[in-house]
Amino acid sequence: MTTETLIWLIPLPPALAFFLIVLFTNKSKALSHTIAVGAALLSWLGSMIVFVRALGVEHLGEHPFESSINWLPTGDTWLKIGVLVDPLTAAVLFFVAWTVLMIFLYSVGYHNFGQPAGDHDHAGLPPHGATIEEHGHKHVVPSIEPMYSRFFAFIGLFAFGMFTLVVSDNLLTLFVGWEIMGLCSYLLIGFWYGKPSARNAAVKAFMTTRVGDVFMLLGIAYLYSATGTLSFREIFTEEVLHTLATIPSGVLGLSAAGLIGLLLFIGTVGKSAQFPLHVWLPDAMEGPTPVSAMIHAATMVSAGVYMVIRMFPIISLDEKTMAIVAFVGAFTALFAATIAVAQNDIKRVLAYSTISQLGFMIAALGIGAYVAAVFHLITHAFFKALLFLGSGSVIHGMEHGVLHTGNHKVDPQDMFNMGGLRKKMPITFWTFLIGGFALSGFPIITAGFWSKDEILADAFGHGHIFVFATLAIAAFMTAFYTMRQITLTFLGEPRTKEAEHAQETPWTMTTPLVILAFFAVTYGWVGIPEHFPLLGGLVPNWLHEFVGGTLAEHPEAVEFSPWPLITSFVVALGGLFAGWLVYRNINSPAEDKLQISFLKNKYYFDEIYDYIFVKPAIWVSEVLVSAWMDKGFIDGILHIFGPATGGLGSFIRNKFDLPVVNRFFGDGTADVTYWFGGKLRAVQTGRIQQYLMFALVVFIAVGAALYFFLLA
Amino acid sequence: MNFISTHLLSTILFFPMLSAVVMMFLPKDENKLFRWFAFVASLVPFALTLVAWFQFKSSQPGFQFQETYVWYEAIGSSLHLGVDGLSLTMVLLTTFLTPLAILASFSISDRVKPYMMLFLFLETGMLGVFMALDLLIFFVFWEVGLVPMYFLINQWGSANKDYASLKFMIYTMGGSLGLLLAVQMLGVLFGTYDLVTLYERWNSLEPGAILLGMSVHTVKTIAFWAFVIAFAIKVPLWPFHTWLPDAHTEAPTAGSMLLAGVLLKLGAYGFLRLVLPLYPAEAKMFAGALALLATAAIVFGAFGSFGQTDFKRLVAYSSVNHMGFVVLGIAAAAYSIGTQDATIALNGAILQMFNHGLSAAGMFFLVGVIYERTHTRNLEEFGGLFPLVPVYGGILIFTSMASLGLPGLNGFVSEFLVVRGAFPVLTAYTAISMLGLLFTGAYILKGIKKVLHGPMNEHWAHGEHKLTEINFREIMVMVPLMALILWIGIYPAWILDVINKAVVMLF
Amino acid sequence: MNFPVLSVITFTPMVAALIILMLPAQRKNEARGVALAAATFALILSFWVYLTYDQAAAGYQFIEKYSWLPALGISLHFGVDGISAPLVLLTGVVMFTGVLISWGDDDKHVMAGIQDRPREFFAFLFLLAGGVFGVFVSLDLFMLFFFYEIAVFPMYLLIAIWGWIQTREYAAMKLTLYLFIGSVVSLVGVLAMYWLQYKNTGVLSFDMILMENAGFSQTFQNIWFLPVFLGFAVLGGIWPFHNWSPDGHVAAPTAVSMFHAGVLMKLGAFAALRVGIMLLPQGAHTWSWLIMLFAGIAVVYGAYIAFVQEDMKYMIGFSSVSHMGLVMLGMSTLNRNGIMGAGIQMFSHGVMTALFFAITGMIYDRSHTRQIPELGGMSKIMPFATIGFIIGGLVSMGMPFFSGFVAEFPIFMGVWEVQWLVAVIASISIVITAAYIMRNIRQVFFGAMPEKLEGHITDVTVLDKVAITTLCLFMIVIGLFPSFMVPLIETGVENVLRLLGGS
Amino acid sequence: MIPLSWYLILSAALFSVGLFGVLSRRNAVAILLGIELMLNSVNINLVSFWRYGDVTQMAGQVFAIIVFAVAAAEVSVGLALVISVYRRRNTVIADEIDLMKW
Repeated sequence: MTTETLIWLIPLPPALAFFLIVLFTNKSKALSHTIAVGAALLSWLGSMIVFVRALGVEHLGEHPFESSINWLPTGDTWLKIGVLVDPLTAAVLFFVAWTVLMIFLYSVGYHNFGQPAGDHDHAGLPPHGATIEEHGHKHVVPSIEPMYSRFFAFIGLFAFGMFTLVVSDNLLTLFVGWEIMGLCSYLLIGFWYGKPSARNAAVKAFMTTRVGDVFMLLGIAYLYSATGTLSFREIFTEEVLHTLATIPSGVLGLSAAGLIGLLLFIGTVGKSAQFPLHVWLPDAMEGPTPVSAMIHAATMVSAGVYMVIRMFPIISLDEKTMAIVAFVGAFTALFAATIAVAQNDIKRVLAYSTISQLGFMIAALGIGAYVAAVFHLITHAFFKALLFLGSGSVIHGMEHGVLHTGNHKVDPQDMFNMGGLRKKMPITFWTFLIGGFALSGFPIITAGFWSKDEILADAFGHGHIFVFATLAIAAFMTAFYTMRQITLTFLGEPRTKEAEHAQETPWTMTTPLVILAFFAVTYGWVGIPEHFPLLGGLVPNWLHEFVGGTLAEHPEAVEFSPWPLITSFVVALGGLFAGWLVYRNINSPAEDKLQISFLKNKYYFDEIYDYIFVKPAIWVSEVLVSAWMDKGFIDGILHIFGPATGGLGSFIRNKFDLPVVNRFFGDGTADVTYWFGGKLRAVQTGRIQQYLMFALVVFIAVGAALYFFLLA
Repeated sequence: MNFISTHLLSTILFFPMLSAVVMMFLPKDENKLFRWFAFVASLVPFALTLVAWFQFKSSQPGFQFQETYVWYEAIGSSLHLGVDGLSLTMVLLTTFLTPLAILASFSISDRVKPYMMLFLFLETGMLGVFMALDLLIFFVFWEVGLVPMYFLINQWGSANKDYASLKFMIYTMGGSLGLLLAVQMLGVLFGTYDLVTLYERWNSLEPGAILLGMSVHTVKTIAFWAFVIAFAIKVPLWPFHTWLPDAHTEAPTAGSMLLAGVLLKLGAYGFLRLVLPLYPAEAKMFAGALALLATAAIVFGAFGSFGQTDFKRLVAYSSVNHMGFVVLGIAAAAYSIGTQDATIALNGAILQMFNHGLSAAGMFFLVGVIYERTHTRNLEEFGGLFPLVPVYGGILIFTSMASLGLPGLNGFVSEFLVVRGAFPVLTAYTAISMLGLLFTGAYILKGIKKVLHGPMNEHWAHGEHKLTEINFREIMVMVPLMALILWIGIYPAWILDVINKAVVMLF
Repeated sequence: MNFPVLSVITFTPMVAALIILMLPAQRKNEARGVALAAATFALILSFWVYLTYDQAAAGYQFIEKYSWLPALGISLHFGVDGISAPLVLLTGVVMFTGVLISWGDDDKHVMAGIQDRPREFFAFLFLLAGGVFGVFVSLDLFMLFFFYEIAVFPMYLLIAIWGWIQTREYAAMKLTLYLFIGSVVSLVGVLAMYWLQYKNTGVLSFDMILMENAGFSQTFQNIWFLPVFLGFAVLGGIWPFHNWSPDGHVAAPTAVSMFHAGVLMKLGAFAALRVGIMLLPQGAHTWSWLIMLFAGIAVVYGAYIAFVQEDMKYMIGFSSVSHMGLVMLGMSTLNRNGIMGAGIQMFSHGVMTALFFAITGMIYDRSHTRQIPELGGMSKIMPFATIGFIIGGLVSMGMPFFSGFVAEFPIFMGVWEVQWLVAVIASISIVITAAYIMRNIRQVFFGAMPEKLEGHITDVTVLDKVAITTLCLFMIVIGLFPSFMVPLIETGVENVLRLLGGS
Repeated sequence: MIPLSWYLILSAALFSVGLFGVLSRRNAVAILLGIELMLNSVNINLVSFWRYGDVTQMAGQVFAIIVFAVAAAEVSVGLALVISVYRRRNTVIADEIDLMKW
């Protein structure tokens, strides 16, 4: 099978799984999850084969695997869509395949496959556990998710969306994958649609990403109309880029390339929850944890960054856009880190940390550090997926405790109810620790260090001091809140009874953690820069060579300088130590000085947006458009015509037809004749002789007249 | 069989009418017989249209399957039927939707015979407009189509059907008054109503000449606006749209399926078949105004729909929104006639007409399914129905996503083409209409949230008005629609190729 | 022509009238039977004439000439051309359906149709029909007047005796006076023409064909066109003199108002065309603007007033004024499309108004009220009549696929050629007609049945249904296949145009 | 011989006397009497014109005889009427018989 057909086939198994489950196997849970995991396995296998073949080809950038078909007739030309695997796609494909497979596997355990059905579980609400009779005494055991097969169908569709996006060779199919993932995030965040918060979060997620998508669609339309094509190979040719750079777009003084880049970037801001449009991501925690992992680590958010990386040649043409990108990235990194510090929910901390890490990548792209951004994208995918799945198994463990004690008021996700779980859940603890250290960039060992250091080095090397400073502070705070999280959940003593009864999660959940932990560490060693002091030459900087090939001219590695290295050392270790020092004996939110309400409520952005956008939109649509304009104004005019005709008709009838035509002409003539007759009546006196006299007079008169006129 | 092959179009056109007449003589109160008779009778034109579709040589210029019959010699009009890529797509849509609509109205039980007869008359009325190559025949079928629809709404509608049906009838007739006068003027000036001859004769009038006491230019502008207003009311364009929500909410389910599915396309088809070829200069000049109204339709349609509490009115306003895109495409094409942008915009507009036909019919049917079971359309009374009727929920989400314009389904392809076509030409308007696209997502999600999501709804869960799942017949109505929606979403070339060649040849 | 078909058609009703009078009074059904037989016979004959009229030869056919008073040049000169053939058929149809409607069902407790003295009723009705036939077929001016008066006189008696109690005297008197004054005015004009022809050609004759080329001077025609045309047009319900018609309709019994609106008004329009326009062409040219003004006003005027009427018969009466205004409008254009449209509209409106009045009569006989607000829910009880009324409504709206459209469209085309502003204003009437027809249908037929009428509304009789079907059949056939009547009328129009100087 | 004009003057005078009688007499019978006078004066005229005109044409004579017949019929009818009026109204005075007034 040629690589091209294989690439075509990578996205298909999850889509097939989706349709199979939805149409046929939604009744049996076992069959559904086997189909889903099998499909993920197939795509994983396909991706790995393609990845290995891609490695084999040297200079993959110049002649990548690609094939395309005619899709839309537009006048006498055709819009082509197809697949393309170049170094960037191969690298991204690698981590997407892995993380998707791990999440599929993890979901089986997370949704308590094999557990009895819940006592009073309804579709649309999380399972509440089932009471079982076991040698004498009754105790509550977690029950299986009622909508089990539906979950796998949706994440199958999600995987299809991500794979289409990654392998597509043009912006249109990329956008198709993009929106399908948007739909799946809506469906999955709102998976437990019984909970009102989940429902609203789903709508918020879809709408905020839709805001971004709308601008992206404009960008695509502009690009398509400007260049006549959407496929990357044809756009990223020298002369097309040159024309784009030169035509002024007339908006904000940007060149055509600048405006297109900006519009597409706004799409990414929506999708990867960058500063203005970040509000949806923390609420997306309402969904089941594998979904949060899927959305916030492996696929959805990285898709946004992937698109900006893919469009890098265009964006880099206009420094104004690059400046905007860099600023947004850096600011989001710092902004999100400050909020993460004040969060109590274990998943919300990770959500804000994702936003901040994405800020890192966007900032890296903003300053032109192409390879560093890709490197951080991949490492972040691994350790963030690890952290999310780890938090998922922590919550799962805590639920064991809650079911055990039976008091459902304790929130299994609040870190202050946990503590001392390292003894209860060792595997989760150790893998979570590795993930945490990778996130905060623990020097040398973890992959996070290498990628973050690469970005800091690039920022410092290219003289973007302001970006370098903000990213350094953000890195410090990242290390700080990660350590806070680890100490609150794992170290110290269990603060609640539920924490005591937490148990380790089954193997289906812990094996993915171990695999991801392995990658979180080893993947870093692939991108060690040559002239790094000791370890420089040991392993060739494969990533730089391979991924750099995607761009037309290979980006040269920045020359080494000690300063960024020292700062990343100091920042990482300092942050970790500070986090542990502050939080090792705090066991209630009251004592936590950093719980500043300002940060806790996320700078009140939700309320502001609600006030500025949502309320006016509802008012406009309900009051202005449908009530005033449609019913009042337009219908008002219409309702004038009806009675107006009636009025005119009755006016003509009552004021003109009856009185004038009928009375005046019709009966009027009758009255005149009547009057005239009345006058003539006087002649009929009844006396015969008067008649004769009258006759005589007339006779004489007529005789005289005749005589006078005729004869004379 | 060669009778059929030589008189293909007239058979498709008059078969429903004849079967309606035959149905008149069927025995009384045989509801099942009427339903299946009407259903089979509407399948025959569909089969014939498929035959026509495959025999249609898309690359051959001009109209195909042409037939001319003597109709009204004295004033120079003849029953001249013919199809090109554009009208064949619309004929296919009509003959595809009518059997589904009839299948959907199997649940109607009161006075089934007249109902089915009116439906078949309606189909002939609609097909006539798409096949007419004679301006008078176009107008005849345009007006005749109103009558069956009026009685469908008036007799089988819900609460304030009288107001809605009268408003629908008088509004459209008032609007097409201008069209009537313009058609008469053209007929009087050139002695014939044949479209093809009218095209060149009307365009070959040199601007300087004096016509009816005014300069040709003013006459053409007035005639242009007469045509535009008549079609704008039907499309419906923004200020003329207030009849649509009333007509839709009061029409029976199958009635509003066809009303949204096909009747709105008559207006847009009028733009494409008559306004663009007959008034290229005026269209170019007033393209800005048209685009403004189209954007208003998109934005206000979306806002209007977002503000509704009645499920059917929500879907009705969504039709205003989607048809706004069609007119945006047409306006863009009018502005830059002849360029590739215009071709893409028109491709998008025509495909959007087809796609909206499918998704609107689907949405209205689903609203009807719920209405038949709960007898209420108020969104407040639904909520939490997903656990009760999961299959219905799934289908509703699928169709909503199609009408939302989710990529991978049919809505996106046409909207993308329209945006791509309109962007370079009318940048500002396209940008503003993106706001409409955003709120399209908002009101669709509001619909889904209000109907499906939420904790299990106790009211409809048990007792005598327990919500029953969507039954087999109703699924059979949805399956063809969903299949076509998915098929066009994934591989639109089979229909877009025909449209594209027609557009390239026409403009 | 061996068989004198036209004279047979004209005199059958009169003979039938005599026979009916001779029957004893209480034998009602026999009187109705004879009437029906005569009406059917006349219908068949008129249909035969219509079908066998040779369109290729055009001009006057079925010519019959019997000298009546040679000294004064008066001869019983019958002949039919393209325009009068359909009208003869129309009269036959309306007579046939009129008789069917008046049959009524006297056995049930609902006394529909004509119950008191049907004998005299049918006698006068047939006298009226004979007069109308006479006018349509006569080619002799004197004979035209002779039959004209025969037609008008029974109207008075029919309305005064069998009419609506409240207004029958007033309406009958008003109607007859209007028509007589009209006919007198035109008689004076005709005599002037008769006299001038004698002076010019030395031939003393009322024969129209001769008169056509009598070479009247331009000034003569200018002076005399108005009195002659308006004299006849009064019967055609032209604008300022239209008020007798609605009052006449309301007061007249069903069959009579069917005749009145269906045929009598066409009589006026036809006579105006035949005498006014064909014999005084130059006069027609000079005064055509005034006629168009009156007609234009009539169209809009009638529509607006009909919109506000509460009484069904008034509404239909004023809609007749509006539609007859259209006929006048068509004639005033003096061009091919206009006059052809007028010809078709005369037939189509005749059949449509006859249907309207028939159904209104059926409703009135059963519910004893014609006020629209007091009626409702008729469709459940008389579905057949409902469908009939709806088809009639669609025709009056000018809905395509019905004869209304086939008639109105060429009229508007003709008006476009002359004065486009009038076309625009007149077309407003279409929408208003649609509005009040739809509202009326909804209120009377589909509204809720008021409890006052609950008990005693019964379905229409079989004969009524036959009548409705025949009328609807004609409307639909002409609507779907205009070639059934339009070419025939076209030949008649050629003749008129030739006289108008081929304009 | 006596010129024609004399006869004419005689008949004219007789006619005027009759006329005056008709117009002024109050009694209905007297009015009838006056009418008779007027008729006879006409006869004189006729015969005199016949005599002084073309004697072969008997028109004058014939006409005079017709006038006699008419006069007789008229008087008989008139008297019948007067008698019936008298029976009803017991009066013959013309002025009092004015029921025919409108």
